Amino acid sequence: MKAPESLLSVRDLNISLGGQHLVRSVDLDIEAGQCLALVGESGSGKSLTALSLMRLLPRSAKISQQHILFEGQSLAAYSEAQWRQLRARRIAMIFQNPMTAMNPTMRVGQQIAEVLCLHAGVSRREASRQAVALLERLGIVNAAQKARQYPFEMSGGMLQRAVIAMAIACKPALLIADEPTTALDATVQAEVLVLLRELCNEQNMGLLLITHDLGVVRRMAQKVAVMYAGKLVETGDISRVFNTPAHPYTQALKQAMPSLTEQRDLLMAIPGTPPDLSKPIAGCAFAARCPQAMNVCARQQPADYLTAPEQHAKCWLWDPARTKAS
Amino acid sequence: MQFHADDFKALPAAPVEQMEALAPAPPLWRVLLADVRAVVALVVVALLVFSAFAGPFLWPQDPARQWLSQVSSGPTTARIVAVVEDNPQWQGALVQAGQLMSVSATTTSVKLAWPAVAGAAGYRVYRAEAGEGAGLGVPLAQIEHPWYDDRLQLRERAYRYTVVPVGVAPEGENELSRRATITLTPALTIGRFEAQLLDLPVHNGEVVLPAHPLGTDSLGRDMLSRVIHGARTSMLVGLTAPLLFITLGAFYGAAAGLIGGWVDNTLMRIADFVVALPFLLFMILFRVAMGIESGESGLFPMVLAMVLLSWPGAARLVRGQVLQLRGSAFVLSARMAGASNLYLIRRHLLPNVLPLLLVSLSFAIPQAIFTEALLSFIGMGVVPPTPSWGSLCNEGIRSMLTHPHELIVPAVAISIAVLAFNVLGDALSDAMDVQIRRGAQ
Amino acid sequence: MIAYILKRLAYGAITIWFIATATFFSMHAVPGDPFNEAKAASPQLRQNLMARYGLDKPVTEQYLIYLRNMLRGDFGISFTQENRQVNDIIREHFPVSAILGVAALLIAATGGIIGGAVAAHWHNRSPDRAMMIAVVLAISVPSFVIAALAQMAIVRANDWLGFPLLPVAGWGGISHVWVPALVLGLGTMAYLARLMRSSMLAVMQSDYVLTARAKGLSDWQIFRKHQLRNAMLPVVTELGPTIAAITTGGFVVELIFAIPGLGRYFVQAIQQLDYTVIMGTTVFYGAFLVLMVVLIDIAYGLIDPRIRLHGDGR
Amino acid sequence: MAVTSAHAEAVSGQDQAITLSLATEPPSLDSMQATDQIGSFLLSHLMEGLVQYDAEGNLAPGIALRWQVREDGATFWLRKDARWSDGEPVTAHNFVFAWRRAVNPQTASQYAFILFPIKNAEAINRGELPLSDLGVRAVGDYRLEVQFERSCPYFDKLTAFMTYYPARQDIVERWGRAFAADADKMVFNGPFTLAKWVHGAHLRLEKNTRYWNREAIRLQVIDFPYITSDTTAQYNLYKDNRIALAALDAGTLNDAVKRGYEARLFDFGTLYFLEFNQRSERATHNLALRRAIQAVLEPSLLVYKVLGLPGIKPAYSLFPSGMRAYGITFSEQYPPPAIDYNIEKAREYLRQARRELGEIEPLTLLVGDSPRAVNEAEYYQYVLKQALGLETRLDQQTFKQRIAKMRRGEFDIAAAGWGPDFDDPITFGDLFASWNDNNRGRFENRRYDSWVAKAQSSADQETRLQAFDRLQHIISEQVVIIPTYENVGMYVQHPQLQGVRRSLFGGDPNFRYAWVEP
Repeated sequence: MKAPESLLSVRDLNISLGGQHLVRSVDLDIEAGQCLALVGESGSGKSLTALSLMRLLPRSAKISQQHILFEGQSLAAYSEAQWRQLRARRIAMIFQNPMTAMNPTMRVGQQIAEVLCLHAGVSRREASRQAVALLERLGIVNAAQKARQYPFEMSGGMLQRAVIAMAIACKPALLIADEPTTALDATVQAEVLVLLRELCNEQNMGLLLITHDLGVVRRMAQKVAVMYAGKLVETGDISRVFNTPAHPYTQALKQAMPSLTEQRDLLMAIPGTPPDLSKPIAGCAFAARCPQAMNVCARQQPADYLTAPEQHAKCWLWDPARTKAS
Repeated sequence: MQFHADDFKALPAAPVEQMEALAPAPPLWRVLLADVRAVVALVVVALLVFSAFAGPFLWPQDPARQWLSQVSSGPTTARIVAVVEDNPQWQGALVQAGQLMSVSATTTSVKLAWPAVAGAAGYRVYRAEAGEGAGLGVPLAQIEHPWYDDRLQLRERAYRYTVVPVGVAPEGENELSRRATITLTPALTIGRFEAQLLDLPVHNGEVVLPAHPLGTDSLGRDMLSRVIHGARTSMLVGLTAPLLFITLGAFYGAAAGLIGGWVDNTLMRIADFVVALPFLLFMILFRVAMGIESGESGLFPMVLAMVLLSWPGAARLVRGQVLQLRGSAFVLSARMAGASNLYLIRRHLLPNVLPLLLVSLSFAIPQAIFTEALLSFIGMGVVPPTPSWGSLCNEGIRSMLTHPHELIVPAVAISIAVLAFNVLGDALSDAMDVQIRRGAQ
Repeated sequence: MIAYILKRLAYGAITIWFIATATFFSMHAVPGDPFNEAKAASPQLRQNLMARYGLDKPVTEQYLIYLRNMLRGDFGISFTQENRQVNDIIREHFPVSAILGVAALLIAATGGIIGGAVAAHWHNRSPDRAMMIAVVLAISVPSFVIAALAQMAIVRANDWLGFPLLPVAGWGGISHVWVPALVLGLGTMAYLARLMRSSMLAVMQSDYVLTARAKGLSDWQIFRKHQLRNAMLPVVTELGPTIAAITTGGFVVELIFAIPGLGRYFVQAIQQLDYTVIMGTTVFYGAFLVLMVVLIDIAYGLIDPRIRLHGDGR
Repeated sequence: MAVTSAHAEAVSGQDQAITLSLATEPPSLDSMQATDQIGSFLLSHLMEGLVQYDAEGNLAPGIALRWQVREDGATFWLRKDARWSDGEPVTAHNFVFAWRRAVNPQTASQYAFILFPIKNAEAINRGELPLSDLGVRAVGDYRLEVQFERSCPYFDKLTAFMTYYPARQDIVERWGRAFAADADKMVFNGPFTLAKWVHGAHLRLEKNTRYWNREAIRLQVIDFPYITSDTTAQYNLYKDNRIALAALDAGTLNDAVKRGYEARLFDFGTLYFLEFNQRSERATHNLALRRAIQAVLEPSLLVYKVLGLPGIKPAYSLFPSGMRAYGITFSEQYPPPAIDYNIEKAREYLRQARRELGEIEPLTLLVGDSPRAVNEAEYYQYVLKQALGLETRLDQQTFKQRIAKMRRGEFDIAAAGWGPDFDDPITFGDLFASWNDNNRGRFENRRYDSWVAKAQSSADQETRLQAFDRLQHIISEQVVIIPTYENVGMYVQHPQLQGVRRSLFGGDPNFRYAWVEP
């Protein structure tokens, strides 16, 4: 399984933190101009996965992977300085809460200009000018004045636009958006999502969208990866995963999915809690909550099964042996 | 891959405990006990409080008793010593000495006599501790007669006495050759008057002097028992003053918060003014203003001044909580359900406020201990003979160069106490954070 | 902002009045009067002295005179140093305390901020642990003990070197300042280090620092541009109590190191019951501290845009 | 801030300059108002009275060339070459002005009483007579005539005291209340001038080039860049070779000895004692109680064990053992009364006191707040409790409050001290006369009063010595005070510094005739 045309390709990514094996053997492929949604409940390891793609993990985190290729380059041996060159310039990130993602004591425009100064090598004045232009492009009226404001003076939606402006300032090839709309009002959410999609199309930018909102996934992504307890349990084409979810977890997610406007926590939707990751898990991590769990699920980890073209699932249900048994 | 027959049979239902998503926050004390430093600090605090209040029974030496023959000594063990006559006005006239000699050498009195030097206007007597170098040592006296009775804080160690005749012309030149020295080690004894004073039982002309594990101070008082009794003062101030001002502040703040309106405004303005008073400055000022009458220990004015100046912190804290609760939905609904003020205070206010007060108490205590020590150190605190760690330090600092233990023992005591309370306070507020975080989940 | 400043100043003025009043009435509660010397003074002479200092008038009248003089900035004449104005005493001794205090504050602030930042940077590793142990020790050992030990250490060091490296006591040169200032600032430094450490830890875990890292800024750039200012905000709010602690802590340090500052003078004046000097210095100190708090509030406003733009935003 | 000034050496042979430290800032250098030790010390170098002490400590001509003391008055003939530091001559009018100002009730000088032997001085000080009635007048510029209130055979000795120093009317009037508050607000007629006075920090004396006896003065500069009352700090300065003379205390003595420094003793001639309150409502009014206390307070235990400072002597008499009068040591000719220190006997006295008084309430022991005073007090408290079962309460007060309380009689036993003002035993002897304001225990004894009166007015040596002897016996028999110790100072002095005179009177230590050995 290789994807030479991939913008980013990660194989067998493992992250542990504080004795907990939080991301386990994750494979990811993102293509330019494409949106991959990483779905999972909180604590499933999706944010860590995203941070690892920029090497922004906490110091105490241990990371290993078979390979990480970005634009055809292996990043595995990159030094911190090289990573810094990569960040914001080629890979950028948007965080969940725009109110806290901005430095409260620095003007918004300045924070955007900072990126430009650093990577585009322009003068401070030019950077400020470009920052205003960026804000304007992202649909902020009176951008010049807004750029001089402090974060606490702006609304959430406006701030998230500013954060996006900061992220795309250097026209990165890959944008990672970690729950970019969770902290926003529903109406603002829609605007931001539209904006992100437009940007992807315009700049042929890859987008890794992290969310637990399946509604958002359906509107944005071409591909989806469902994560549970540090593992990708199902990956595939958006329409297939949505129409015929292969993994019981995905199925549960789909059932729990409310109407588009209603916010609900996935945690509450599925009975039970995720397993304790500080101990090794013998079988399928979802087994304890799985309505279709079998004895083997508790004992042995399932392999990756191709359930349909462009759709993979890690579930014993798809084992040929079981098909035979039943 | 080999499978068992039942591998693909349905798994039994998950255990129920897995469903327990939100365990109730553990009680504070349990969080606290899980923290090693908190446990250590607690043990130290318990020991301090215990030794402050039970210590006098464990080490029953009277801290006021003065072992005058053993002033400023280092650690000693119990000794049996002879009682000797004081004979304070010894007239050495009858001694016909051929050379500098000692008539008697005890730690009560070293009596020296020497042959008179013709033409000498007098004699200077010096005393040095043997092995102290070439200097003559301490000048004891300038006298006219050829004998001397040295009683000056004698210890059981080797002394070298030097007698220098003066006025034998020409000075300077001859002086050295006329110097006489003698080296001797007095035997440890106790004078009769002192033995009588101490009421020591005499057997065969001997008495028992008790051990002093931490040595004695400049009046011969047992350091260990001084420190234990000092702990009493320090703990008393350190515990009562914070308890009082936090209670006072809590009631004040609760009253302000509950009554509200202009009363609240006025009360909190007053609190603001009190906060603005420079603390130490006014501690000193109040202490001077209140004055100390004879026989008072000075504890009461200090506690009073501390209470007068320190209550606003707790008042603000409690008022804030009251206001927060007053505005909260559940109190409104409880009120609508007809709950009384008293019920609200007991059911909602106290559980929220008490842990906060506990944390501020645990930080107020070391602060109070510190303040007491500082004031006693600059002589604005407790009055002797009441020992406190601060006044012990004050006494100790004077003999810092010669008897450092007199400073170090109480200083270490203060430091340990403050340290323990500080660590406990840290642990307590950390535990509270844990609780709040768990509770919020 | 201007309304904010005016409000703070007005509030400060009322506080100073409160301090002046509290001082006046405390001093009048003191038993004994300042005209007692070992060599007897006749009742007539004491009467003369009381009249000269206006102590024979009713208390309320004395209070009004006192307030009026204070408004004019006149604190009267010392009781014990009969020919000196309290104003002159303050003018001469306060700069000494101020130099010492500023040096102590600088040492405390720099040391505290750097120490706290270092500890936070190596969170839960040996520099952090060492720093925290040092902090707890510095907070727990009384300043007078540290001062005495420091003095002893200087003596030993000078002995060992064979020439005086640092003066043991007194005042005069730069070399006289460092050790007392360090001793004076040590407790505060520890306190600030602890504060800085926790606020730095909070800042380090904040999203905007993550954002900054995602921007590709280096650690140093992040520290300088994003962490320091935000982490220092809580430290700045604590500068008020800090200045108060250093000012009053100066008493002991000035006493032990024989520094002719106002603090030592104050303690002596109290022992000699020098009414005018006590009242003058207390009110002066009070006013000074109140002013400092106001200035710090204003400074805080300048650093934190939330307050600068919204007035009393907290 | 000049770094160099702080690093000045203790002595400089080349410049004949020495550096010293002061315990405190002088409260006043107005010679008519100064009351304290530091002021007296500085003034004794800056000013000169009619009479002064020479290098051996004997009375010698000062501004007065010669003088004559009679039954009813005295005459002083002034030298004509004496000049103030601004060049003006020192005249008899300067003395008249100074003495009048000192007794002027408006000046409120606390030492005015020392001028009371002068006719009408006391009445003027009470505001009953005009200033011009003071019994002193200038006859021409260089003769001073003094009339006495009563006979005063030791008047010449008094004139060496600082309150008797001359003053310049023009200078005093120009500066008003600020007179002598700064170096440039005063003039000097003594061997040195005050060149610098930075309050609380630095004083500097320089040789007065207009002083009449300038040839005899060898020191050019006496610098005081340190002001500290902390003896440890002073000693450390000495060790660092920053100052030329430092007092020692129990703490620093051992270190000094260890270093081989020569520790020197100096007898201050100061008597410390416990004074009983004899007001009738007090238990200490009872003689048996006082005797009981006297019999257990053996001074040598206090001196040798508690105070523990070499040189300090146990005191047994009202007159210090070194007090000299008429060329003899008083205590040798008239030994102090013997006291039987005996716990059993003391208990007997106490039983008697209990019979007379009933239950004895705890006694209030009024003491100072200095470290030594506190140590001492705790010792007394301990002994009275241990030996007699007498409860005492310590009342520890600052100096001023202690004096105030003593004056108001709010004590039973008070620890007090007395230093001589001038060189005559009467400076101690009249202390407990019923009319003396310093007799704060209100001891009243007609016999005592009459002996004091005799000693004050008689010019006869033998009569006076007899009177003093009677006084010391009455004090002991009536247990007016319990003498405890005579204070001795211990100090180290730079070996190159020579000719420093330690003196009981006229400012101590005296550097007038000192020099630095190169």
